[in-house]
Parts: sequence; C-alpha cells; structure tokens
Amino acid sequence: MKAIVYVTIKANVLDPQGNAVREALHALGFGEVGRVRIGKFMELELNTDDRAQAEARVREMCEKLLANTVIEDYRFELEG
Amino acid sequence: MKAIVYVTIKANVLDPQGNAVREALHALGFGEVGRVRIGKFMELELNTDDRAQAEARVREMCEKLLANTVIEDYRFELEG
Amino acid sequence: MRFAVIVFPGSNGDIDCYKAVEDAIGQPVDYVWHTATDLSDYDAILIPGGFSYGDYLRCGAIARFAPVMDAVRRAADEGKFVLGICNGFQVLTEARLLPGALIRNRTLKFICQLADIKVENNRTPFTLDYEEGEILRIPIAHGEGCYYCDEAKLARLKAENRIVFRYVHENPNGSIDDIAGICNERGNVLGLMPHPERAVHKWLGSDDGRRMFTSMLRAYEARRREVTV
Amino acid sequence: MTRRTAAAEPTAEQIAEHKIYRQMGLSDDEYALICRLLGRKPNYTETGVFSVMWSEHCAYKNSKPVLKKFPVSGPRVLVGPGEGAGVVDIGDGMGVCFKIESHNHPSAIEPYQGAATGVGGILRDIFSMGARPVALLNSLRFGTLDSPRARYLFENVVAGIAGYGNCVGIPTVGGEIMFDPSYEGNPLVNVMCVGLIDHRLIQKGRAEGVGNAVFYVGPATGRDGIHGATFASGELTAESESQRPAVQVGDPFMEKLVMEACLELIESGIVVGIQDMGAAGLTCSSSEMASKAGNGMELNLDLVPQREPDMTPYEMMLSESQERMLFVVRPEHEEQAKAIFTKWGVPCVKVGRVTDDGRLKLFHRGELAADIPVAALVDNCPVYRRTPKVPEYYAKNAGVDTARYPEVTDLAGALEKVLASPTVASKEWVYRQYDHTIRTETAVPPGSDAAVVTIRGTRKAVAMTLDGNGRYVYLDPEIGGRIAVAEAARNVVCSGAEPLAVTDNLNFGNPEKPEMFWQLERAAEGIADACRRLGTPVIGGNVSLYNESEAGPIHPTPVIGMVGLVRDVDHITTQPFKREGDVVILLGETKAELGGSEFQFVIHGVTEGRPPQIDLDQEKTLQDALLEAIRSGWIASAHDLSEGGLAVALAECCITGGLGAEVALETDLRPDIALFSESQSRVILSVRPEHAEEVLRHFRAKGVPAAGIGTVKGTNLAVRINGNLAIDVPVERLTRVWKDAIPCRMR
Ligand SMILES: Nc1ncnc2c1ncn2[C@@H]1O[C@H](COP(=O)(O)OP(=O)(O)O)[C@@H](O)[C@H]1O
Ligand SMILES: [Mg+2]
Repeated sequence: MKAIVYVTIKANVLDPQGNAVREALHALGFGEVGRVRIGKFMELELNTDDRAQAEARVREMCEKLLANTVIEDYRFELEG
Repeated sequence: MKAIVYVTIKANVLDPQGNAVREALHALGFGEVGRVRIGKFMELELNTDDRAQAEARVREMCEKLLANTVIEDYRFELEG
Repeated sequence: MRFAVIVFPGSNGDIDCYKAVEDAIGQPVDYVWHTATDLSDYDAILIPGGFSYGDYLRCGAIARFAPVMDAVRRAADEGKFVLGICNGFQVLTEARLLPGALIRNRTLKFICQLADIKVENNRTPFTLDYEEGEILRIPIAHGEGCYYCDEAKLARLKAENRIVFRYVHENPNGSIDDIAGICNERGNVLGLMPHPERAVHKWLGSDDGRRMFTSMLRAYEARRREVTV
Repeated sequence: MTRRTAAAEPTAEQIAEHKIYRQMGLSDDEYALICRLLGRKPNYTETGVFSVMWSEHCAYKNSKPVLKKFPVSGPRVLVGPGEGAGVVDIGDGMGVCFKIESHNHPSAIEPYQGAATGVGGILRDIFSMGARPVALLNSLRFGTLDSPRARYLFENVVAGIAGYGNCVGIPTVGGEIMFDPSYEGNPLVNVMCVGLIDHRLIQKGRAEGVGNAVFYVGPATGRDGIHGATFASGELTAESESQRPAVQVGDPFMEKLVMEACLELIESGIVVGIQDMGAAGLTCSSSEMASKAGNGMELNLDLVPQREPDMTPYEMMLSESQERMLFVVRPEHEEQAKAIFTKWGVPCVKVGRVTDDGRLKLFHRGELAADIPVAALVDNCPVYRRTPKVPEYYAKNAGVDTARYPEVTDLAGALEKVLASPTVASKEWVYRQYDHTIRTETAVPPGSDAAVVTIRGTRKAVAMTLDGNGRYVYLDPEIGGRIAVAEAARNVVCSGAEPLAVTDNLNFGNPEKPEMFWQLERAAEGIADACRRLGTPVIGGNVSLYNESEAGPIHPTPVIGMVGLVRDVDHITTQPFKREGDVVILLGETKAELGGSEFQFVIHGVTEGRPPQIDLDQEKTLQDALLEAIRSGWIASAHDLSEGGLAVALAECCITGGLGAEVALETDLRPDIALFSESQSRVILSVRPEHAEEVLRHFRAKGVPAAGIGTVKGTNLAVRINGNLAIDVPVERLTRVWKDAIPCRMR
C-alpha cells in the first residue's frame, strides 16, 4: 500500500516561501497569480494490506514526526 | 481557478531527505515503511477562468521557475 | 582591472568578495545592484555567496531572473571572467551558464568548516597561480552544495577537463565525483562551493584563496598584452 | 464583518464581571489599578494592551528590585540598561553594542522557529540601536541526550539558530551548551548579538517632536504569537500546547533586507527615533517610544499592513509578527525615508503621528479603539517585592562532604567518561552548522575560550563569550552568580582581551515561589558583586522567569555574556598547545571541590554539596597578571579551567593542538580530586622554554600561584601524580572520544 501525506503550513501562519515565489512569478510577468502556499508531500510505501490499520499508523506518523502541528496541517491519502 | 503543482526530485537523483525520514520512522517503530520520496507542492490561486490558457501558463511557470528540470519532475492539476 | 560584485537581495558574501579583491590584489571594485543592466565597465564579475531572495523555492532559482543576469550572460559571452561562489555557483547553474545543479548536502545539514580541495585544472584564468594537483584549504559554508549532473554531462566535464576543483580526504556534501568547482567550455566562467574570498589571510585560518584573485589579475594582464601586441 | 468580530469581543462590563483579564495574566488588583488609572473600565483592546505591557517580560514587575543590585555605570558605558541594547566605548569614536535575549518557551514548543525567531529578535535589538551586527552567540540547555525529546529539541534548536543566522549573514562565533535533567521539560535558548557602532549613530528609541510621522516597517501583521509576552511569563504546562499559535515563523531573508534598510536610514541621519517590535509588538514599541520622549502617539490601525482580513485592534496591537520596526521622522523627511525602504523592497507605511497629550490613541474604522495614558502602560505597573525563603535542599547540602566519595582509581577511564559527557564533549556537531566565517573577521572561531572578531581598518578586536553553570547556582546561587561572571571574564582574558562589560540573562523558575525568588535574589547579588570587583558593569540583559515544567523548576541559570577589547590583534591568544617543547604552566590553586562538578555528575550521578569557592580579589589579580603576560608576548596558549577541571583542560589543549604533553603534579589531594576538582581562578598556559622562568616569576610576584607542571611533548597525554603515572593515553584516542560523543548520540 502507499500513503501520500500532504503537509502545509497553517493558513494563518506566515509562509515566506510562498510569498517569495509569488513575487518572483509577478516579476516574470505572471500577474494572474494570487496567493501562493508551499507545502511538502511524502510518498511512503507501506508493507501492509490492512487499510484501517494503515490509516491509524499513518496518522500517528504525521502527529509524531511528519508534520509539526504547531504550525502545519496535514492530510493523507492511501492508495492500492 | 487554482493550480496545484507537484515537484519531485528525479528518480535517479539521490534523495537523502526521503531516506532520513524513513530512518526516523523506523527508529520510532514504524517498521512497515519502505521507500519514502519527498516532494514539494504549491497551490497557486489564479485570476483567470480560461482553463486552456491557465494550463499553458502554469506549464510555462513550471518550466521557467517552479521546477529545475535538471533534477526535478513536475506535474500539475487545475481546480475550479 | 575592474571588478563588479553583484548584490542580490539576500546576498551576504558581497562584502567578503569586495574585501578580498582589495586585500589580495588591490584592484578597483564596485558593488553592482541586481537591477543594473550594464556591466561593460567591468573586466570580472563576482557573484557572491548568501541567500539570494532567501533561497526560497531553490537556491539561486529566483536570482537567475534578476535584471543584472542578462548583463552577466553577455559578459560571459564576451569572455570576461565570471566567478560564482557558493550561492553564486547555484545562480550560475540555475541560469544554465554552468551545467548541473546543487542539491541538499547528503547530511541534510549546513556545513561550515575548512575543506581540502585539489586543483584539478590550473589552466583556467582563476587557477593559473596554483600548481596542478595542489591541495588547498578553503572554507565551505553551505547547506546545498551537493553537485549533481547526469552521467553524460559528467563524462563531458571530465573529457573537457572542466572539473576545476575536487574535494579530497572527505567529501563533505555528497557531490558527484567529489566535485567542488567546475567551469564552462571556454573556461571563463567558474562556479565553486568553497569560499576563496574567506581564505585571504593566515589569521582567517588559510590564505590559500588569495591566489584565485592573483590568477585572475595575471590572466587579465596576459590577455591585455596579447591584445596590444 | 467588523461588527461581527467586534461583537465577538467581550464588553468592558463583561471583562470585569467574568474576570476575563485573568486569562490575559492580569491579577484582580492589577485590573483594579488599571480601572483607576483610566477612570473607567478598559475595553477589550485596552485590557489586552495593559496585559502585555504589564507582563513580566515587558515590565519586569518581579525582577526590578533584583536588577537594581547591578552596577550599571563605568567610564566606558555609553548606553546602559533601558535601551534596546547597551553600548560601551572602545575608542576612536567606536562602540560595541550587545545584548542577550531568551526564547525558552517558544523553543520548547516549536524548537526550530522558536530558536530562529530568537536570533531575529536579538539582531533587531542591535541594529535598531544603529549598530551593525558582527557576531552571534548562543547559550543552550537541554535534558540529557538519552531522552528522545531532548535530542529532538537540541537538533531543531541548533538548526533554527543556523537557519536564521546563516541566512542573515551574521557569523555565529560562540556559545555554550549544558545538558542536565533539570532542563528536560524546559530547555533554555539564549542568544546574544554583538554589533559595532559609530558613536554619532547611537539611536535612542524616542518619539520626539510633536507632529512627526510614525512609520511601520516590515512585513504585514498577522495573528502571530498573540500573547507571546504573557506566554513567556507563565509556566509551561500541558495547556500551553493548546496555545500553539503563539509561535511565530521567522523570515530571515526579510530580516536581512530590513536590517540593511534600517542601517541605511540611520546613516542618512534623518531618524528621530527607531525601535524594533519585539515582545508585545506594536503595543510595546509605540508606548515605549512615546513614553521616553514624554509624548503621546496616535496610530491609525487601518493603515497597518495586515496579512489577514478583518484583524481587530486587539490582534494588531498584540501580534508578534516578526521582522517589524517602528520609526519616527520629521515630516520633511518622509519621502526620503520611504525611498530607502523602496530600494530594499521592504514595506514601509506611515501609520500615525507623535502627539503632545501623553496618550496612546488607536483609531480603527473611524472609531477610537483605545485611549490610554502612555505613562500608565510604561511606568505604573506594580512592582512586587517577593519574599525569599532559603530552600531546604540548601541546608541539607551543607552536610555533604564531596571529598568522601569512594576513590576512583581508573583515572584514564574517568577522563574518557568526562570527555564523552555531552556537556564537556566537542561542540563541533553544533557549530559546524553555524556559518562562523562569513564577514571574514572571525579571528578565533568556536572551539577556543572566547571568540574573537577583528575590526577592519584597525588593530583592535572584540572578544566575546557566554557562560553560566546552573549546577553551581543551584547549589549556591550567590557563589554561582559570582562564578558565572568570573568565568566569563577569565575566558575573555585568556583570549587576550580586557573585559569591558556584561549582558545577562536571568533564567529562573517561578518568582512567586519564595525558594525560587531566593535563588534569583542571591544569584543577582553574586553577579553584582563580581561585576563590581571585575570592573565590568551590566549594560543590558533579559529576564526569563517561570522556567518550570511539570517535572519541576530548572536549575537557576543566569547566563553571562561578556565582551572584551583586544588592544592589538597580536595579543589574540587561543587554547591549543602550539609546539613541542613548550613548558606547561598551571596558574591558581587546586582544592578539593567536586560539588556541582561534571565529574560528580558523570561518575557519581549526583549534583550536591557546595560549589567551588571563589575569591574575587584573587580572580582579579590572576586576570590582570595574565593579560599583562599576554600583552608582553610571552604566552603561546591559554585555557581557563572549567567543567571537568585540570584533566579536561589539559586534554583539550592537547586535542585542539594535536600534540601530547607530559605533566607531573605534586599534591596533597587524592588523585581523582586533584584531576577533576573544579576550583576557580585557574588557567593552563604554555610558553616557550626560554620564557618559562620569567613568566613564573611574573605571576609569583603578583601573588598568583604558578607552577611549571610539564612539557608539550609526544603523542600521549601522560600525567604523573606524586611520581605515579595516573594517566597515559594517546591524544588521538582522547580526540575520538571527545569528538564522537555528540554525533554518536545524535545518530
Ligand atoms: N551553542 C554553541 N554555539 C557555538 N559555539 C559553541 C556553542 N557551544 C559551545 N561552543 C563553542 O565550543 C567551545 C567550547 O565551549 P565551552 O566548553 O563552553 O568553553 P568554556 O568552558 O571555555 O566556556 C567554545 O569555543 C564555544 O564557543
Ligand atoms: Mg573556557
């Protein structure tokens, strides 16, 4: 099975990267670009077939390591 | 409209970050985790309704700035 | 010989480059703002270290589009000396003035230390005053200095003797083939991760970087002699 | 929308009735006093503004009486406590400006950003004075590295400091780290910045000149860290986890631009007053600037750049968004000021003006959102004189005789154990992540006693260090306080500099508990004594109280930042042994003092007894004599003795010099005590053999105990005690033990 975890900075937290990219896109003439938010995604291969269990385990991984819930939100999908 | 751009490091380029995350997950007892790949994703708000045009523009943004095709692959989705 | 030190928002090695030109060879040097469009007054362009535009997204990715970069490209085409150090090297690869890319150090950590590097090619304008095979101690200070290029490019770099510096004793960042610095085909554009401008006095831990500046001056003077003869 | 958010706020009556002010950290008495000062009940915004201005962090309401003890003046002091940072004169119209700041609580919750924004904050303190930052240092405390939580905090705090400082381009040249279980639940992250300043450019954060324009500089204000100041003034509990948004994200790139633009503005000579927005953001900067000038200020909050829609006055005034500044210029200079910020791409907006009514008035969407006398905010916060009580543990420790521990006979083994203790082990794993070579002025990088940064165009240099051993302070706060200052000064002298002045960070527990207050008061007494005796006034500092977690309080940890002046770069001295054949000299006297030592902690697993004694007169004599010897050019290397005592100091001189030594000691002490005692006022020197007699004579003539104890020689560290070989280990082996200790634990 595969888990895809998306981690984004919380909506009300400053995202300096996103701001820098927006500015750069504007400077390059892509004026149509509004807000830009930058996040990470992680593809994890999992040696398990138990979907429910995988779900619980991945949630735990996110809480413990993959996201810092102080400033980040996460969501994930399971595939296969 | 919203564009979501996914940028991943090419398969043949060393990805130490993915390995580090796998090791850390193993150390925390998540032994079921196999390979880990890490990428970036970017959500761009676009002031446009023209899907075809947006598609072309986002491709151009990716080629020019958002991805470095020497080391990265990208793909994107349009929403809304 | 006139030097330009390019200043992007977020450059921070600019002052060190400026001081190194003064201290090592006493030649005139100016800071040139990223919005400048004309570098015709200058014989050598230094692209300093730092975190241009915060290095957000990728190192050097945003700086490569600064207005001054067109002028840098022209200078390179005209055969002027272009030296990119650390972030400057990253900018040059993003701008495709040099091949390959610089990615995160294998250790995923920023590394600041003296590195031993070997002079692989002493026939560039930047390395004339070094011996071939000589080992230099030059500081490194980077988080994303792992050089990468594909097999074909690497083969070409080797065949054309364009790997100018290699790490020896220890490869600090995981660079492919221990690469610390490379040049373009003509040899007038050099990019390297180590900081020669931070190694210009013994009391700084090493003065091995001085000769990069004396080399440039000597190459420039030799070239001028050729022109006038 | 406005109506909705405003309506969601409790009314003045509701605040009083439901005692909502308590949630903001105000006591009933304080609230009553506010009502009296205003002549009415404060509305929600006003209550918030008072709560942050009257927090410990901003008002020092518990620590003011204690801080009064410090000597703050001296012939070199140009700016003392009270401004963003202090400044001391170093001659030729130049000054050195420095300050320390803590970010303990944010770092406990989000270590990377907590530490990073700590660096950002202290940089702004320095450049808002008009000084160019030239160096950063940090002092860190964590639980022991066996704890995964401590490792996580350590890893990310270091990364955060590196991430921010490296990007701004200011070298991180030194610091100190200790690991002790008392910090497990509450790590300490203190950062210090040192800047150089032209006397003529020294800024005072004053809103002078009625009618002058008030400008806001930097990125837009978001809902970051609201109540950060009160948060930093409360104990860490499980509940603080739910206050999570109290942590801000830093943008070092923006900081670099703000710094360059502000320095350019200051150099242009048009600034009337400038101050950073640190704790309590816009509230603190506006009211302090107005108060210092005896003026008032009016702000139009609609003009404040906002990152999110519908921010309320309360949120804007309390936000701790980073990288922001406030400055005042005369109307005729507004355009010139704006142009400078435009050039650097930094937002800069006029948001208000200086008034003559002594009130802080905030306008929002056509309404007066707050109207408070500035003096009430800045001067009228009650000051508490807490009652001290001697803790029980203190009396109990008097009875502990540390000389009666079972004797350790495997001395080489003990040395290796102490060298491998993360507190003593090489910190290269840490400082390798810090850019310490940027700016090309770092003459002595991390790894010696004090760091030294040169001043271009002169023969001068500035030495700097951070020191503070919480174990000593825990065992005896007064002595521990003295030692912290004495050790810092000794480190500075060992590098060839004359100590100039001090900045201090008082990291303590909850002062409302009498035992904690006793620690604070006694330690301050000790610091004050030592500063007076060593001639190093306190020119600024910071207080961080309530450093407690569910596991209890931290060891009381005052951290002393000391800056010294190297008169001539030729005097710069470092710790490594330099050449074979040099004579090794030990200055000072070794007594049986294991209380609070690293040996006691590592080998016996306890921290008990009394800390080493210190005689400040003797210390001063030693430092003066040593500086004189260094300036005479006799000294090849100098290293002060601290954690791990003589054995560790010798090992460090060998390891960093890549040379061995043969040492012979004559002593009445038990060998393990002689080697690992942490007696104060001791230094190891190495000198050329032809200078040895002269050097010994010099010190003895000054009354400093001095003994030739050996020679730099070979590849082993070999120590004989009273003729018996006690230690004989290859330096290479010691090097490995010392260097690998932290990386191995962090793998
Ligand atoms: N957090 C840190 N950041 C940078 N350098 C550090 C840090 N901790 C320790 N160092 C450096 O390691 C060296 C040894 O530190 P320490 O053992 O505390 O020295 P001392 O006992 O002489 O004060 C010093 O040069 C110090 O600056
Ligand atoms: Mg020391």
